[in-house]
Amino acid sequence: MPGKTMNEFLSAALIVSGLAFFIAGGVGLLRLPDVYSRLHALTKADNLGLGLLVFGLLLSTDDAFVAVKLVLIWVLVLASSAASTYLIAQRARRRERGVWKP
Amino acid sequence: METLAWILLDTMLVTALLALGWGSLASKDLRRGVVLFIGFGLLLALVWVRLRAPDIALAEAAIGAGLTGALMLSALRDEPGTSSEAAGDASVRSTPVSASLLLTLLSAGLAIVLGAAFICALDRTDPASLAEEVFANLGVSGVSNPVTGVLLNFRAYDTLLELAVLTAAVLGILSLGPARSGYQASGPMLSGLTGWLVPVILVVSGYLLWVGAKAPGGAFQAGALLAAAGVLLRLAGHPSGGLPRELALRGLMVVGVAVFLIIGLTLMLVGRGFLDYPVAWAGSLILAIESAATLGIAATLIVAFLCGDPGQRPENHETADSGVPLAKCENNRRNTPR
Amino acid sequence: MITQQLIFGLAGVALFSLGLRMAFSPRALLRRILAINIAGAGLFLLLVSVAYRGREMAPDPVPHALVLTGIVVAFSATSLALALGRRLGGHREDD
Amino acid sequence: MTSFLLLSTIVLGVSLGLGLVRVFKGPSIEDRMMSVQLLGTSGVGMLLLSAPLLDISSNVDVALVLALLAAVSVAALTVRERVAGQDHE
Repeated sequence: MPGKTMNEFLSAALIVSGLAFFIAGGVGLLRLPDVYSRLHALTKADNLGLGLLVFGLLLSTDDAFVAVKLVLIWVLVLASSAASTYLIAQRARRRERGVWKP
Repeated sequence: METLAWILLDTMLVTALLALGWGSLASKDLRRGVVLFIGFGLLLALVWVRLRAPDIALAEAAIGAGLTGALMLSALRDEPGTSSEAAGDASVRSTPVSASLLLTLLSAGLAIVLGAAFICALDRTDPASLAEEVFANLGVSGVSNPVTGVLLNFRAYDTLLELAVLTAAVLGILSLGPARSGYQASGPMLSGLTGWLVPVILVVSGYLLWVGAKAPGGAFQAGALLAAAGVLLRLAGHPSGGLPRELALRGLMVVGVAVFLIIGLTLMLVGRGFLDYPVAWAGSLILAIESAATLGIAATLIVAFLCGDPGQRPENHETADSGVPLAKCENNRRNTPR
Repeated sequence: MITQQLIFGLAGVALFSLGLRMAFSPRALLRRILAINIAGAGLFLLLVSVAYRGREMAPDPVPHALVLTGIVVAFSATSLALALGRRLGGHREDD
Repeated sequence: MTSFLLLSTIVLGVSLGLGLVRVFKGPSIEDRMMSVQLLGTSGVGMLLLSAPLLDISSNVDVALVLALLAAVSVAALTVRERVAGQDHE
């Protein structure tokens, strides 16, 4: 079945690109100089990394209910990440955390 | 090759777990300790999944991510001397070197005993273990998830007592006085998120309760998740985390134990043993007990998070009733004791 | 005996003794409560490792049921301890 | 397929490890908290991969619970205590 292998290949490609964003997010969190830029790195893993991973897994799942749960997980993480990065940035501003100057 | 990869993954998990556990206890700054502890709970949920214990992982995810972290962070505000960023264990007294050495030796000795017992337990390959009994009798338990079968049928008596312990602990908390003072109404971001997250949590909690009969889930997981919804409401500014007041709250707290007992005693009245379900009824009776237990567990866990009675604090915040404990906390922060 | 059981079980023993040692050290109350929780987590890890029977086989459900209720009870005990501590902190001012 | 999933899980573990270093380094509490967020998201990813890897479909439910409660700790850190006489209700 060529369709099946195509599907598997696409699924693997999506998962691998998702992983790349996870690693990028992790490295960014470690290397970037201040709180605000690190927050920016974090969202790459939350939004794109997990999103690509979810879509990769969607292609290889047969169960419609599991597929709905996968998408729901991504939407939840998106919303939580948006809210919590906002809250963290707000708190950092309130405490006057330093901004990196080149 | 694959075996090596598994061992690599397991070693990574264990290393991260031990590092977080050590870090949360060893760090000077108490805040740092609490945040590391939240990470520890997260890692623990991953470890449970790795050890094929999704039932436990669900409970750990709900309690570790939703309840313990929030509880510790709000308790942090009570600790003296933590209002500044770098504060740590302000009230540390020094112990004599000999006592601390003795304690270390004692803990190490206990660890060796425990480790030896563990190795012995692994070496014993008993064919007639409890696990085989559970799997052999699962057909007549009314559920197909073995953990739910153990909790609500084979060892239902234990679970009843566990719920009673839970209720007793929270009765203790209730009797200690009014709840914490609560939080300011949150900004648009958090209240917006809470507004649509709480209904989704309710649905997922109901799903976990329902699915517990045949897959990982059940009253403890559903109740803990439901309680997390209450915590979220509380953080967003709701004064009692969605709980009712007075009599309704008391009723909600004991409903799990009550329904459990009523079903158990009714079965005795009709001539069976205590909690000895008829096979045809077992599934429905277990679902009834679990539904009541979910509500009871959620209510008790929310009261545990509130750290006191939400009803005792009047709506009017200017009365002395709510003002006094807060003022005491403030005093505490200023003069470092001892 | 399975390697995984050994890895996770001994980690459980390590966490238990670490938590126990720290729980007895004279530090802030919250820290000692953290320590007890970590010791408890170590014991849970030990129990679940004993229950583990390989990647392909269903594990023993009895320790799982034990640990499951243990987690919920540990949380309520933790919050009772914190509530007592909060009360104690309030009373320290009185004497 | 199994070895691919296993390898991907290990890569996510590396991402989790990177986050872990920042949790320890800090320096501010905000840094630590956001790194715990990364631990959570990597953990959710690992759980999703573990469902086909260990062949336990309910691992997705564990990920769902973690995703639902991802914001609770951050909220608990950032909310401000209500002070008597300074109410917005």
